[in-house]
Amino acid sequence: MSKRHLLALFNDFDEAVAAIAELRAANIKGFDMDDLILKSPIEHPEVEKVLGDKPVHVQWFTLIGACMGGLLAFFLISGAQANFFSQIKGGKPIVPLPPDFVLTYEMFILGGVFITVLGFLICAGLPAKRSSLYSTKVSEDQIGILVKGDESALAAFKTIFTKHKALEIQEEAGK
Amino acid sequence: MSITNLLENWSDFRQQHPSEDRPHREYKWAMSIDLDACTGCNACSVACYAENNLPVVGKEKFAHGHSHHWIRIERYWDNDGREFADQGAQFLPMLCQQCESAPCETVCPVGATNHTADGLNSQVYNRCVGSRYCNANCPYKARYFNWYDYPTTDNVWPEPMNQQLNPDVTVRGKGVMEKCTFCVQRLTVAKSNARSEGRSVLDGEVQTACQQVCPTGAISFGNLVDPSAKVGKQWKQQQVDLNKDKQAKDVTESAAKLRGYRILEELRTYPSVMYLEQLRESAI
Amino acid sequence: MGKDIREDIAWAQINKDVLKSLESPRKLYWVILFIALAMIGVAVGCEIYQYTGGMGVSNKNNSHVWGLYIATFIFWIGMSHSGTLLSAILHLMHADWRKPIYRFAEAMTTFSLMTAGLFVLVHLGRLWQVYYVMPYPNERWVWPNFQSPLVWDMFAIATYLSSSVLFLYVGMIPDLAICRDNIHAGWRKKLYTVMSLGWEGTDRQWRNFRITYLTIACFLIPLAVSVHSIVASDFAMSNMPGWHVTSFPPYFVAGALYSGCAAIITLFIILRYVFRFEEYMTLPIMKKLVRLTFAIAMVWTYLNLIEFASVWYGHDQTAKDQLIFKATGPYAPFFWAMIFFGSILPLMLAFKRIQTHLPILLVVSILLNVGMWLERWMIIAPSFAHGHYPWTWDHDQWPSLVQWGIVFGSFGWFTLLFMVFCKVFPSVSMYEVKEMVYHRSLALKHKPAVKGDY
Amino acid sequence: MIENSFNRRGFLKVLGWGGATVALSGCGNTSVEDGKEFVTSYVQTADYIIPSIGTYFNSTCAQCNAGCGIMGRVREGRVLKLEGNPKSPINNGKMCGLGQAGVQAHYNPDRIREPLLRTGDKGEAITWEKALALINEKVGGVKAENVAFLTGGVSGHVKALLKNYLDALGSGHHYVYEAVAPSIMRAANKKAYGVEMPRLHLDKAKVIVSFGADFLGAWISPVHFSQQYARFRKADKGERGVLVQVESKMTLTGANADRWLAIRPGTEGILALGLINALAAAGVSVPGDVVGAVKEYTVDRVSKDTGVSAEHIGKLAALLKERSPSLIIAGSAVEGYAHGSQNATAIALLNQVLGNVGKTVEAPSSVPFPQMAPTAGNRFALQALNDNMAQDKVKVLFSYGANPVFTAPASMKLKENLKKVPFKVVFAHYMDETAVEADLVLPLNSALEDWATAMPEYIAEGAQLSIQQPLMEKLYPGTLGMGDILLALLKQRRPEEYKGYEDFYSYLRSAMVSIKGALGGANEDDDTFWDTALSRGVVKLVGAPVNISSNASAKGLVVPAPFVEDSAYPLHLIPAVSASMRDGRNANEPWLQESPDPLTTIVWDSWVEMHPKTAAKLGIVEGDIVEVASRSGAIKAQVYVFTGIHPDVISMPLGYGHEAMGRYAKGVGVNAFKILDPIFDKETGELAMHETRVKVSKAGQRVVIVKDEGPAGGNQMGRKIAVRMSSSKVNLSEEV
Repeated sequence: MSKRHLLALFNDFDEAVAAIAELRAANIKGFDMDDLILKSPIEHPEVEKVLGDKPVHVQWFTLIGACMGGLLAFFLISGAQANFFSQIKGGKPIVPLPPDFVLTYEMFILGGVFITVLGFLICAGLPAKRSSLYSTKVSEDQIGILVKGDESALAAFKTIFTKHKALEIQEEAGK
Repeated sequence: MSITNLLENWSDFRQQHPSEDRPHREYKWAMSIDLDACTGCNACSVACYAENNLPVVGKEKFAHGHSHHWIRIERYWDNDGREFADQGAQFLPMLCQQCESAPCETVCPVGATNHTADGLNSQVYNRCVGSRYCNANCPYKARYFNWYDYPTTDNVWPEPMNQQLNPDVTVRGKGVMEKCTFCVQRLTVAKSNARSEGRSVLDGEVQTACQQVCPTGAISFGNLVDPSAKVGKQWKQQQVDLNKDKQAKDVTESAAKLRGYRILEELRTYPSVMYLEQLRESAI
Repeated sequence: MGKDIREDIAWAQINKDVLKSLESPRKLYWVILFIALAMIGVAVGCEIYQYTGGMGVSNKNNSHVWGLYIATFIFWIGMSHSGTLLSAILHLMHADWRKPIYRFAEAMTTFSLMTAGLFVLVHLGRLWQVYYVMPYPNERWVWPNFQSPLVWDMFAIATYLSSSVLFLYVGMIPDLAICRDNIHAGWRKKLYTVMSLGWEGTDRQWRNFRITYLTIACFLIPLAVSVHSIVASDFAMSNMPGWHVTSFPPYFVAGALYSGCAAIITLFIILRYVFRFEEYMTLPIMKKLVRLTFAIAMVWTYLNLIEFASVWYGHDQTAKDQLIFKATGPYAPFFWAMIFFGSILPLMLAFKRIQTHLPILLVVSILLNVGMWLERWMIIAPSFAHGHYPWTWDHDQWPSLVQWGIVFGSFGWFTLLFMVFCKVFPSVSMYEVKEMVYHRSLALKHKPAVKGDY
Repeated sequence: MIENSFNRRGFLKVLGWGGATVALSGCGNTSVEDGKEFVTSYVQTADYIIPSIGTYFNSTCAQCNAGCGIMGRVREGRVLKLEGNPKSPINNGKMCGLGQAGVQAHYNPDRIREPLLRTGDKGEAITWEKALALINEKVGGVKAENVAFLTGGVSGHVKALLKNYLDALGSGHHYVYEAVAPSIMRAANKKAYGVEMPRLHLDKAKVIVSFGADFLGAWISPVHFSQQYARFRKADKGERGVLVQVESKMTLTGANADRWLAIRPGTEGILALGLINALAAAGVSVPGDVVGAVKEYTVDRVSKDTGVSAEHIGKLAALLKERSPSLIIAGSAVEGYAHGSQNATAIALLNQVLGNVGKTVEAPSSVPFPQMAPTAGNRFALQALNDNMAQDKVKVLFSYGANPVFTAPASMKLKENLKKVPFKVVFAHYMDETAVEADLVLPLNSALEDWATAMPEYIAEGAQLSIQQPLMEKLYPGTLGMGDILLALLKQRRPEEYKGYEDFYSYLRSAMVSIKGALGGANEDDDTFWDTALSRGVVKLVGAPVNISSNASAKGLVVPAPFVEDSAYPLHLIPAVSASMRDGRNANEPWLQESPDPLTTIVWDSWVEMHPKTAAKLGIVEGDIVEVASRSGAIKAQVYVFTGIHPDVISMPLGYGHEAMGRYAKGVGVNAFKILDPIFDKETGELAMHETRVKVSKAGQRVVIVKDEGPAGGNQMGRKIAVRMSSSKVNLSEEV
């Protein structure tokens, strides 16, 4: 059965939260709560709570990136020093630890930042094409709920949205 | 490969320098300068100009502190308000001290200055990017920077003066740091000759230009590793130890009669140049 | 004391106000841009002269091997620290008053780093060989000297610059989406479309965005501290009297934050005036900023004094001679000017009336930065003039016009970058101002506003 | 591989040079592209060229008259560096800065490259044939007595040829002129010891009292004396020698003295007599007539006259008595006064009283070939020439090795008198002040491309003939050696006698070979003798010992005049002879200009040395430009204030202030020769160089002096940099 998208825009965040809660409670056939996407102009973790517990994995990228950065730097640098004609400088050991730690530290951060951003792009699914149902109002001041469901469920969605004072409901064109 | 090399020879790479347990193997070039013999005549400085292709910068640039005398004669007076400098002056030839633990080496961003196996503080002109950090960190200020392009734009050696240039020594272009090399071009030849004869360089076989010219023989130069070398004997007699930052003279009273000392030793640069104190007669 | 921001400000109005700043500039903008370009021209001319003639034309010499270039390099590096302070530290501390002003501060970080980087190049005697400093694999196993604080600088600044740019960019993605949604034609449309990466503000995006932003902020704080500590190491690691000081790293970090905050005050006032951002860059925020600056000024003063005190009461006669020389020798006017601008003048900031008096603040903030620039110069020049070795002391070598010209031009370069940024990217974070308004109005709803001031 | 400079035993092959005309590759100034240079294969080179290997050729330094042996490093046909010839007993392989700068005289870009004939105000390049013909014509047109030949000090075969030429002309006048020369001392020595130039053995002395003799810097044979000085300080056996320097202006030697005694200018003789008196009082045996002559010179009086404290006079006398043998040296500071001869005589007497003659003051040997013996120059010669020119007695003037226009005081009006000479020929390296005045300028080979022999006036033992051989091919085809020129001139006069010699080289070789018996080559064939002589660079001569008088006698002692105040010109001007600049002939060698003056560290300029007291009195600080005015003229220079000078004295270096000569010399500093007053030593008639009185006034300008020392001056600021200790603590003879 084909699925269709529906986007509802709300002015009032509380109403949107209520709409989501109702959608969850309504247990509409042909609709999975995972198919609900909340679009919003600002970051508001307290609103997103209504969507349930959704894990974030960016920090794993951070950990790996930082460790890789640090390790790579240390071995690259000390390896380079050991193979640079074994040149003694200023009476210090050929592989001097304090300076190497300074650089390891810097590369630890650099690796961490770069891979975090990479992780962010992967986890957030960016860059992406915009979905067909998108309103510029979302980037202004309105909150949007994008749902995907069977054709049969559309009517139920609309009812709930309208009830919660949706300003506008956009519907994906049929196939 | 690098990592294997790193791990296998880890203790070698962690070795501090100078150290008693790992002395220089075949050569450790060192100098001693007898300030009682030095008359301040400047012959050494001119010899260095001739040997090492040092540019004559002229009055205006000299006034700006752009001079290039790898060995310079400093002249000190007694500054105790006496009416006349009646004990004469103290002359001191100052050149790169070829420190065993040279402050200039650690700070060079590109590794253009290094400690060689012979105990020299080498300067790789090709590698130098001209950050001048080495000079900033040299307590003796014995490093000289090419502030201008002396050979070309400054025309320091107008035809045919350029024919005098020593082909064994690079003519440095602008933006490069330079300093006394202990006449490394001469050392290289001597070592190469000795190697082809299956021996080490003998004492007196190689002289630096300044040493060679010095009319009073105030400068001794040689290989500290060689027990027969004059310079080594001098160091030993003066109880100046390459690897120490405090010598017997500074520590024990009975050694107060020794003349040997190294300049700014407290900075732990471990210089390879020992100076012998000037003497003055007290009967007059 | 008023509110940091009006809670009833319409979100659409925020978009409108900020986007207005991206519109075609006024005449004044072009005039300033032209002046900036002319300043850059002066610097470029000086650099060409220096490049072809040799470093000698800058009036450096074998005693004064460094000069204004390195002093100004530290100045610009220092300037960059405020952006991190405002965006990262205050972000972690949930100080939401940072939100209207952090964007331009971050831009300032990036651009002052880019300006600082140029001084490294200008300073080199053999600029054309600068890539030797980079660790690149090569046939001969020749590497840079990782022991050199200058290489640490290179690593730290590269890390800092790229992290700052990423931080600025990531934080700007939602705003770029706003721009994309509101601008419908031309190169801007394409630019915003590409740069916003298809941001739609979905919950998944926001969730990952939040954690990413926080993580980078966490990284940036130690990074910023390390960067200026490393710059301080250029000096503290050497053995020059006047440089070889244990307290240099924190002293440099404090100085960096100090000059950065002063610069933010300056730019705050200018942007507020030029882009009519009175609604966002409000006086209460300015007040907080000024108090922060005052606190940092006092920290800096303290560190400065303990540096002097530890030298004065220490046994290093060479360093002591150096300090006395600094205060009494030919550099004394500059030294005392630095003390006045850096430690005495900021006392004015303690007065409430001055804390919101924008014209005075503008002048004072610029003078504070003059003081901070002098501080950097007073670290460099007197030490070279009066180092370990009396024979090579040099008390009458002053920077030539070439040096001054390049330093002068660097301000033009910074201005140019900053002005272009302000016209291409929103210099106030729209989505975060909305968040601020949202959270403040929520707070209003749930509990009564506290009476009076802080 | 790079060449080995030092392994002399195994590596160095010092080879005889086959002739001046040998073509050497790689030394041309032209390029292959021009089609002017020959490309020479290095597969088969001449046996003395090894590509990239330096070979060494011995020769003789011509930078001053000391005659040090040099060893030129030659690579690919170019001389690169001059080092000392270890076989020369004068310098034993050592060199001074001046000598090393010889390569810069050779490669100097300002050398004259072809003969120039004056036409109006300009010089026109002409050929040598034309130039020599012109000389022939001019010399032929005047009487022999109207021909004057002015030279610096000459010796060896060039001197012999010059004499032959003058003889061939029917004897012209030969004026031997040196602007800076110890000629008063020579005369006084002759009187006291019977020899002009006794040999001084510094190394045998335990105490040296030097009255203004800068033997480490610029006096007679400084490299030789410096080596003796090193042995004097660090004797193989026994104690370290004590050096006391008595002078009004500190010299380099004074700066190395254990005690430097600032003395009123000109009172050195009084101090010497006072010392004799003190020694006699202390029980040293002094002949009765001497005691009688000096008895007035009590310590108090001497101290008052000389300004040297009684304490120091007493200590000095005690030291001289206690440590024997000693050596008393009279230097240029002693002889530069109207009573210079008297001063020098008094000092010679002190040596005799102390019994030093025969111990540290010894006789020289006689020279077997008097025609080659050195003719020492003096200042009187120029005076005589000048008088003759003023009286129109000179019609043709030759000038060689002298720059009288530069070194003559303005009061002589030498330049004006020169104009009265119808034809002036100058043999020159540069267009110096004298060459500019010439009618014909003949460019000379540099000392490194010329053949010559020299007999040094001062050599520690015996006598020697030093050989100067070309170290490389001539840089310019248009220059000629002095020997070749004289030979060509002689061929004009005595063609029969000289036609057998193609050039000076062949003359020299045959002349040397013909006396090889006397030169120690009796048993060798000609080629071996010649090659050995060249490869050694020096030939020992067997000389007979000369008697030296050790008799102390008051006969001939004239009591020197005490110091007289002059209120109009209150200060004495001491023209200082520096080790690098000397009389200014080497001023166009940039190494010397940039080599800091040892005491002031000033480069590239003249200066006025002044005592801080004097400066304070006049309100002068370092860097003030002052006008130094004597009765004969005034010059302006910067002031350098230091305590190495007597308050009654100011000092200016000689050799600066060239108005011509070349890019490195012209316009650098001022010429102190110009303002010297015409005051002469009463006995010899020599110009008294130190007798000029001057007044100093501020010119209102102030400059930053260009010098090597920094704002700390000579202060170590409490750092342990140059350290000094008492010699009583150390026994140097035990040191390595």
